[in-house]
Amino acid sequence: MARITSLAEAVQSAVHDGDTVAMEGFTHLIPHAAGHEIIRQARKKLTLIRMTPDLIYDQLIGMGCVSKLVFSWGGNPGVGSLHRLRDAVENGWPHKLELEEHSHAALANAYEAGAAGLPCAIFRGYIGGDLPRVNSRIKRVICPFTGEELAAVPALRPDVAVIHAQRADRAGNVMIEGVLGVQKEAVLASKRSVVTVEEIVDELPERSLNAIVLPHWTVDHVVEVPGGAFPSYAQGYYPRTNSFYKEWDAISREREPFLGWMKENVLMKGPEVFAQQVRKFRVAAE
Amino acid sequence: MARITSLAEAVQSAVHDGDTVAMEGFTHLIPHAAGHEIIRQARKKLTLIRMTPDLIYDQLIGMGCVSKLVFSWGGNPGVGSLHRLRDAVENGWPHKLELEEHSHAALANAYEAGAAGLPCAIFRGYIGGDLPRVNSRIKRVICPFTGEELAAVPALRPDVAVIHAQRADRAGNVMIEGVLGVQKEAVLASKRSVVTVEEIVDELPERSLNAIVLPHWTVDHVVEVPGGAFPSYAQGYYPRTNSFYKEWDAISREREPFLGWMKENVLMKGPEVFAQQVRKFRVAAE
Amino acid sequence: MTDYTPNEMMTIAAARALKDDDVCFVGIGMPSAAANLARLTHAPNITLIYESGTLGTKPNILPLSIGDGELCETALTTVSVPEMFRYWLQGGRIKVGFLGGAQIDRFANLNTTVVGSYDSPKVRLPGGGGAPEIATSCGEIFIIMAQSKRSFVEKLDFVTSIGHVSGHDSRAGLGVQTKGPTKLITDLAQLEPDPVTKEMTVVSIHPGVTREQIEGNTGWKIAYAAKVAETPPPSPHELEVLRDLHARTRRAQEAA
Amino acid sequence: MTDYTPNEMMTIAAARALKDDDVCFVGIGMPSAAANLARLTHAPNITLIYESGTLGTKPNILPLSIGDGELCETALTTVSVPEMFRYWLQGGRIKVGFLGGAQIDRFANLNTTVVGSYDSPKVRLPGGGGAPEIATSCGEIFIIMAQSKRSFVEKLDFVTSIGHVSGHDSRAGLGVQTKGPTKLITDLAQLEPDPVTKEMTVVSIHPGVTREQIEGNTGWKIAYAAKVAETPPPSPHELEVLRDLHARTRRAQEAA
Repeated sequence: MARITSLAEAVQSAVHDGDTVAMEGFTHLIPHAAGHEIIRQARKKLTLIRMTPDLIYDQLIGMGCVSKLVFSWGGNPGVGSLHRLRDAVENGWPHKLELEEHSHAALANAYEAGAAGLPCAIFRGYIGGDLPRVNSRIKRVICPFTGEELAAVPALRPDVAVIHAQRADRAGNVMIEGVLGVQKEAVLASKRSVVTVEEIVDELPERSLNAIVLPHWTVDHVVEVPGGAFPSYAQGYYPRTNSFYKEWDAISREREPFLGWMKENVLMKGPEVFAQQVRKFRVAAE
Repeated sequence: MARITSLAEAVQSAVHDGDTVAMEGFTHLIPHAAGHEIIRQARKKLTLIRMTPDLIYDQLIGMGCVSKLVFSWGGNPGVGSLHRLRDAVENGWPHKLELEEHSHAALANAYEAGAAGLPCAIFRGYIGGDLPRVNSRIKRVICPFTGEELAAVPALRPDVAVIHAQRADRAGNVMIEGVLGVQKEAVLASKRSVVTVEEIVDELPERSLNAIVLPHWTVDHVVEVPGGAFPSYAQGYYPRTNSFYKEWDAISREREPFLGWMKENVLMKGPEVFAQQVRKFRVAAE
Repeated sequence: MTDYTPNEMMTIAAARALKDDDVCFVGIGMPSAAANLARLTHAPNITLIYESGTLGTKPNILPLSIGDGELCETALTTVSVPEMFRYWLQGGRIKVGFLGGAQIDRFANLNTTVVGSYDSPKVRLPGGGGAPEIATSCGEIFIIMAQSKRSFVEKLDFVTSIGHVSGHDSRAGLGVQTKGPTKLITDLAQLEPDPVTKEMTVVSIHPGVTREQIEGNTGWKIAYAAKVAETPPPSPHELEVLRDLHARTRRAQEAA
Repeated sequence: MTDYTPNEMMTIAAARALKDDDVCFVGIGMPSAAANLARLTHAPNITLIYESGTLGTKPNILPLSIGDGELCETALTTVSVPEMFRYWLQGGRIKVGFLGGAQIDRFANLNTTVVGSYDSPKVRLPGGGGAPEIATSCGEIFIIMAQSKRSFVEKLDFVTSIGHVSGHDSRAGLGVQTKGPTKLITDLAQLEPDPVTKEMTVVSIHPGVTREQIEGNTGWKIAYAAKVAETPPPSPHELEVLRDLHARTRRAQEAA
């Protein structure tokens, strides 16, 4: 049952040391503000799950919050490497990072299976490549009708899903539009959830009869954080700040400048900075 | 690649004797007009698939088009039995009808697996009941991670899907709104498809960015048949004609009255009658 | 005020069993009437889900079919049927599921498939629909059925969906973790599973109904709880709301 | 007109390989440029799909990320990522998939995972993303990669996605029914699999490029087809459209 609360309270009560956390977003609606709050609250030993870990996971890893990463593509889209992720994997800084590596198809199916209450997902994949050699969680199932050998992966069942969406109403019903990624599945697959939104409205806007809505009784914490996806984007609110993704390459390349930037821009700040970041873009949301 | 054509041509080229045909519709958007055309063209030995066979399947069965029915609930919703279906099963009239009986969950998953290109679907179901005793297509798969025994059914891969939708554009992109049923999955799972629509428009109406659309390159035949779902309904166009569902109980109860009604209202008529049936309801579609 | 029918008593007793924070998987007919009566009386925030995909629907009239436009137009949103059965039912999000059937046995197993043998049935019934998985995926099951020797039988002709199987721990023994039928509401009484044997046992008798009537309409030797209550009669408000609902529904259906 | 870069030649050669009725799974970077160049020149009706879920998108500028708003706003519709990988990619609806990587071998197997060993890599690369299943689910695969001894290697450090495996029928032997890499387009030449050995073989050399250059940038003894053509140079129209596209993209990204 949804509770509308502050970001600090939501993270305090939903995200604990050692939790498995899925902060999803497929380049769209990435929950950066919530990620910063997790860093401020100095969570430790998290297992992070995400198909496409990018800047916010780079920050969580560089700040030492993460002991394991479950992922399928870890980079700075259109720019290059995630230097903090690489430093952790290649040099064990700030400490060793365990990897569980999958393909997009595997994780998308694993979230879907988690949302569907199944113990595993089956799909046609992982044929011939080396990933099954380095990931023991990839197994095989035989179709009882055709004899075809299919790939199987365990369903994802995170302790917490953290997502950002455009809108929630005052009951806590959450509406998502545009590039949907796996956010709906991540929330439905998780034990708990934190949803930040651009705005909390009296009435969700009229869309189609088949709008993508998470009913209030499927989410736990709803927090209004305008700009909360920056530098990612919120369809209908503000565009992706591509320039910041490029700047991040320089900010994150070396440890000291990274730590300095995090101190100044995350540790010493609060969620309110996100609204300022996007003010110049913000377009009237219909 | 979509071809916009007449209903007679579409059925002529897509539906052949002996085909496996899924004419789907979950009380909404049931393709009655297309079903009547199949009856007029006197198709034989069809295997019909549908989660909820209702009046149009009762008519096809009573007219001797069908040798096998794959289904999970066969009745006249809110009214009672399908008398032609019962007469075929209980008395073999007009001839014997083979049944492959499933649960809704099984068929919904089997369509989904067909659309997903999988050979089978796995789900948590068929526990303890008698259906697996009478349906040899229900098997079990063991989760390789938890050891849980799950139900497995073969994916549905019909020769033809026949559905009704609200709108298509001139390229043949088809938009569906409201109660969606399994129509999208049925079309994506099938080798061929016939889609009747309330109207063909220059531009599909603006809905959400995530509107339910079948791209033109996933459908074969698109036919404009206003009222083509009657006595079912088309959200935004006309309501369900509940009174006809009740009348059908009397029309279909005995063989002779049924045959007389079919001759007068189907064999001697064409798709144009459907527009007349709904004219009195027709609301302006935005 | 005692002017009400057994069907009204049955519907009202079922409505009372629902709570304001329930998430309820509703079928057509009596369950739909009961669930919406609850929503229009003591449970305004109840979440009603129909298997056609409508989430959180608030119909103003009762649907004749499981997918009427009224359900979609008044819903929070409507999802596809595969999503309904995968994410919502199998996902374990439904607290209460309603079932009924042509035949029920003492352990609340149900038959909606055939009367007689499966291969040459005396009566071919519509079939299970969603019931086999509703029966095992919902947190608990409420069953609404009018009692008669034809429908309350010693042995089912076909087990379409399971209740407490053969009693005791036999349901859990199949690996099913949900409660199964916790209430059986008839036109004569309310039954609940015995804590040990899981046999459905009379816990409350509707006003003016005798044990003889109950036994005369049950195909097995029916058991009674140590303390059997009398079901409170319908309140004027319950009756008024239910009758308004049915009247609205009739008017709308005659219009169509 | 010969004033163009090797990258432009590579992009234009890749665009030419696409047909008007293709359904194409597009990645970020070079594939995105090539696919949209095709759409803006000879293939106006081509269907472009990005793994973020956008079906039939017609971006006016090139996306920096696979899920930019531009892709969604100009798409026929946008589906969830699970649906994209289940109904659309695994469903076998994609005719052409584009891939690239950090390393490729003579059979067009690709590595986008690590340089060095997996457990203690010299360079940790972003990883496979959609590639493992794109490589086996799309009807055929086009690969775009600039040639160098570092990237065109005798042996991959890690096989992220398969091409023709170890050649001959080894791909089909894994039960894969799709064609795999039918074209490898580089900044120097175009390669296609030998009909028998399936080794990627030079079939066309870009204008002004020598065999010595090709061999100097390939980590194995590269094979040539019996008849090796010269790639037609970019036409003024192709160059103009490509440069306009890049200019529009640069302006838009500087604005952000």
